Amino acid sequence: MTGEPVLDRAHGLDLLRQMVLIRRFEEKAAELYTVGKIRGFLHLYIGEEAVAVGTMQAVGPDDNIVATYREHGQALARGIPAGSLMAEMYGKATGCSGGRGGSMHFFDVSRRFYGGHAIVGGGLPIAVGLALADKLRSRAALTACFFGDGAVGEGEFHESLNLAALWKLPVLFLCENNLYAMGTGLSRHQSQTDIRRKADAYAMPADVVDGMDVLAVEAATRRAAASVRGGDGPFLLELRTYRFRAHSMADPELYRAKQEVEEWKARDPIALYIARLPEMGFLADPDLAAIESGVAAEVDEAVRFAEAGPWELVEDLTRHVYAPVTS
Amino acid sequence: MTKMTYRDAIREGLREALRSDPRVFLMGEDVGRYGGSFKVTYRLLEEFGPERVRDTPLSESTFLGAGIGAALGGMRPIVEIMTVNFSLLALDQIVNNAATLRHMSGGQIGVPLIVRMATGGGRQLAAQHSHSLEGWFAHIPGIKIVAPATPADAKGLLLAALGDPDPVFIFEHATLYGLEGEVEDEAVPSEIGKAAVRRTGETVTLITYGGSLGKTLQAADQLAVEGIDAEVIDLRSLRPLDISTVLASVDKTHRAVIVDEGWRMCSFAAEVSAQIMEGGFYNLDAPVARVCSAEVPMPYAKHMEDAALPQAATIAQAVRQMLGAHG
Amino acid sequence: MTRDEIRAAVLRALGEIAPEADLASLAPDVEFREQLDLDSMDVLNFVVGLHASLGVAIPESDYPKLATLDGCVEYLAARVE
Amino acid sequence: MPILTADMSAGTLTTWRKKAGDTVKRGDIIAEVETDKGLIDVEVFTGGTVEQILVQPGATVPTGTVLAIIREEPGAAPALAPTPSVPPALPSPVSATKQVAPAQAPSAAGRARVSPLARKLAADLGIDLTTLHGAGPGGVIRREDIERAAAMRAEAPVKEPRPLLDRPARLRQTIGAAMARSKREIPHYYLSATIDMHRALTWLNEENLTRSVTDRLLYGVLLIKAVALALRQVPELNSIWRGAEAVPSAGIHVGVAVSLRGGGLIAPALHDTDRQALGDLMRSFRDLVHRARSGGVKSSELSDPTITVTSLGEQGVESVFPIIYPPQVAIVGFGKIAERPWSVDGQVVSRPLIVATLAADHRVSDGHRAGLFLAAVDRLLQEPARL
Repeated sequence: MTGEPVLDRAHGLDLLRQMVLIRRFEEKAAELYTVGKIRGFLHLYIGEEAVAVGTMQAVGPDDNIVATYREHGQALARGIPAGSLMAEMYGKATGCSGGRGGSMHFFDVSRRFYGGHAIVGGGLPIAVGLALADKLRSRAALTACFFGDGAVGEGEFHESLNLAALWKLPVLFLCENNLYAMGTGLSRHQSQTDIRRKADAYAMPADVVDGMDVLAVEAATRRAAASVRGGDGPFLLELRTYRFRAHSMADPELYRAKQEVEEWKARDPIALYIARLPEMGFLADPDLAAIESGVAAEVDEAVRFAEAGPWELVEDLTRHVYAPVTS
Repeated sequence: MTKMTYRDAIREGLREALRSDPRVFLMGEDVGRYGGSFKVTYRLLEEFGPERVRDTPLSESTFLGAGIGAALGGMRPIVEIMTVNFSLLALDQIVNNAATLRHMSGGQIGVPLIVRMATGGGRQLAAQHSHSLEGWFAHIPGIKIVAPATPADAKGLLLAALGDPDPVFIFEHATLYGLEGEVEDEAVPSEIGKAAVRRTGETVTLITYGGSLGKTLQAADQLAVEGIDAEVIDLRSLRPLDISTVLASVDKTHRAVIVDEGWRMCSFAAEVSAQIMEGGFYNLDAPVARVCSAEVPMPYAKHMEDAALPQAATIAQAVRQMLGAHG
Repeated sequence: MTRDEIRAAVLRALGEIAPEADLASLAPDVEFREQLDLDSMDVLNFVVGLHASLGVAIPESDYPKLATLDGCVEYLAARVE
Repeated sequence: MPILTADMSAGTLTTWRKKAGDTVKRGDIIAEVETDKGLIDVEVFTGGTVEQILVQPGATVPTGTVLAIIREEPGAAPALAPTPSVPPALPSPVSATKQVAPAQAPSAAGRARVSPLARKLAADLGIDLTTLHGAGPGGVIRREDIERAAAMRAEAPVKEPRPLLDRPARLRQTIGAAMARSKREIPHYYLSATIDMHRALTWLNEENLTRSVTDRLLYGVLLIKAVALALRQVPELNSIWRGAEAVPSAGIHVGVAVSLRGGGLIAPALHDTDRQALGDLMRSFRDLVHRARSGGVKSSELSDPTITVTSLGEQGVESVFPIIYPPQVAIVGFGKIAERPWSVDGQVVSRPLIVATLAADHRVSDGHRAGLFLAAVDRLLQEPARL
């Protein structure tokens, strides 16, 4: 655990609170799906909380974020209010995308959160473009681009890494390797399963980190971000993690053994972190209880906000296809 | 007014854009050192430098996607896809990002992007390099499609696109680059969505765009000798479609022939024909006729390619048949 | 009302029921039936027309007196105050 | 039964993982369900003890069905009511998917709005479109308008009242076509009867004395009403051919043949002739004749008669043998009224007599029934006050 970030009590507890918020938010989403409040597709982040929370510590307010359809964790870690995310999954007009995107398409331009993207790999070129714009405008910022191990199979992954490296663009490629591309294990969809080594093909610096250890994730991401901000061009950080739930709500998980899931659950990122906090003198029982009740209230308030939200008027169906004509 | 070629008119437009707006930059295969595969961006690299005239790797999906990302990032990119034939590699970015982000984000995001593509056949490049697919793109709400047929419009529509907050796709027929025509010195942006009557007539309305305008005017001249007075309408933009100008003309002539280099079935001509039927049903003395490409992959041999493409003779013949059959 | 005014009214009524007839060349003393193609409906409409323009209610029994133009004028002149 | 996949509406409970009396906490797997996507675990979201299993393994139930009852621990978050939040129903499908088809362009000035089919049909039948006013929305002329114009076998007179030059020729052509077809296809048979009009005419004269000029009746109206009432007793004569079948018409609308100035005739129907009082019948009859002869009647205004009456008495014709107008199945002709010797109670007296002739389609009616019809007309004319 070299290069451990200097940890003060507030920061330590905040990391925990953020991970618990994501966990409880996702559990509530699952519940709401079973009673039809949330429809369509729903991809839960449970098990990968440390990745979103850890990486987000190294991403500043001026940085851009491009994520995937499993983006609830990133959105919450970025600070988008749980209420506007829940309302979006309800399809309400008060949702963060006005009810137009749903679970897979969270947008919040005020927080430079450029979307959940449902086409695997579709977000990578967008991230490259955002970084290109920042470079051309000599704007000191990086673009954090999240994608899964499945995206590594897309042509756009290779084109994007090449173009970013070629033009030395400030892109922080963050590969959340949860070992499965939906129902296809890593070794069954990649010839080279050590994903970070793919950066070598584009002369791009890379690193790998245990995605279940939020402190390690934060440290690795700070190092990677520093490299990008230093002007050396893009960086590929592979975060090895695991999702405790099915790919989406409609997945009978035939492709993996229950035993394997249990083994990974034994390394639950929240439990791991809680276990180490006392040795650092940060956590007392009331702190944990306070975090749980605070999160529970926040999630309940999010549900109330979503339930109360108005539906969009059908008359507005054709809005937002083109810019409103100003002339 | 100065006489210049279609390609020079575009270059003037690009130069004016690059000079007047620091946010503008060009991206595309061989647009820099090579000077552009159709010589449109010739010597722009020397004038504006590699930051703003960027040769790209052969990664259409990613550099077009990067164009979208840069547009999100505050730039005004002009992406050149060498020909519409290679745009197929970037269809996902066009359909699922460029055309969709504004809607999916509930109106938070606009994509002020210009994409230029050469299009059409007639140069014996055989099946993979001779497509005319404007009709596909015109099917997609969220983007705009223009097809300049004259040097004046080549510059005018480019300048108009620069002012447009939504993605504009400019289709330049590959046989037009050498066409000469008068261009205003102080070029004023043309209006996207407004058709032009290139020749007035009373007997029949010939409707076309882009590369087919020349052949259509030739057909009108041939028909004039036979006492058939044809009106020729250059649509100039496919989406939005200026159907009112078309209907006003059909209201006068009561006959319409549409000339479109796309394949007949599900062609753009089919859409124009449907809208004429919907809007001008009682003004028709004959069924709307369509002169399109033969439904074959474009053959290489000249006599075969000519047989496949609409020609002045086949356009004139369609009019004679219409008058013969329906009086 | 002068005889000429009455004659004009009669011709107007005839024009209503036989628009195509050339009334100017109508012989005043020859029966209408021989010069114009009239049936009982035409006669009824003619009588209704006269009633409307001159206010004279002509009973069916007097129809024979209206057989010619002069006859009509005589008959009506006697009844119009 | 939880909703476990995007388009799940029902599920089959395969196995229970808990039984009555077991305690469960949030997140426990309580059962397994077979869905369209395969076997999926069912998670419980509230802690408590399983009180009762309601659905047995193997049962397929719709989503939302209560599978088991769990008595919650005090203070546990209540289970969410399974009411999916459904957005409001679309106000109307049209508005939601309003197709933006271009609005119908106004037609060039002076160009009638005519459907292509109607334009072609009119050309085939030699019907002058400019005289037609379509019954369609906004006066659009469609197939039915052309067919009605042709069926009236007469072209509506051209507007200007001046003598019509080419009309008789075109008229002759249209009437000729219909008559030829009628003669060829319909097996006509004829019956005639002589009717004493004494009572009818006497009543008429007295009746007219009590009426103002404008309400005066003609004897023709008595004949028409008698025919209409008689048809109630022999309805098959009031049938219309619909394709291959002659269908008795619901209403009785007698078409009265009216000769037009300068030749040709039209047969406007007097609607519900049997139910109209004589005064009303006379008024609409007079109005139709007056407008027809002064060129004001549009073919579209003339509703389709169910039978026709033609009277040529005034032209001195004694009896008429008319041709049926398709798609009707009968026609009644009346000759002139003539004073002739007639025996009454053994005495020979002079009486105003009229010959009524019935031409009928033998495919639809027979002589016996036709005879009853003519007898009914005669009987009705003997009691004019009841017409």
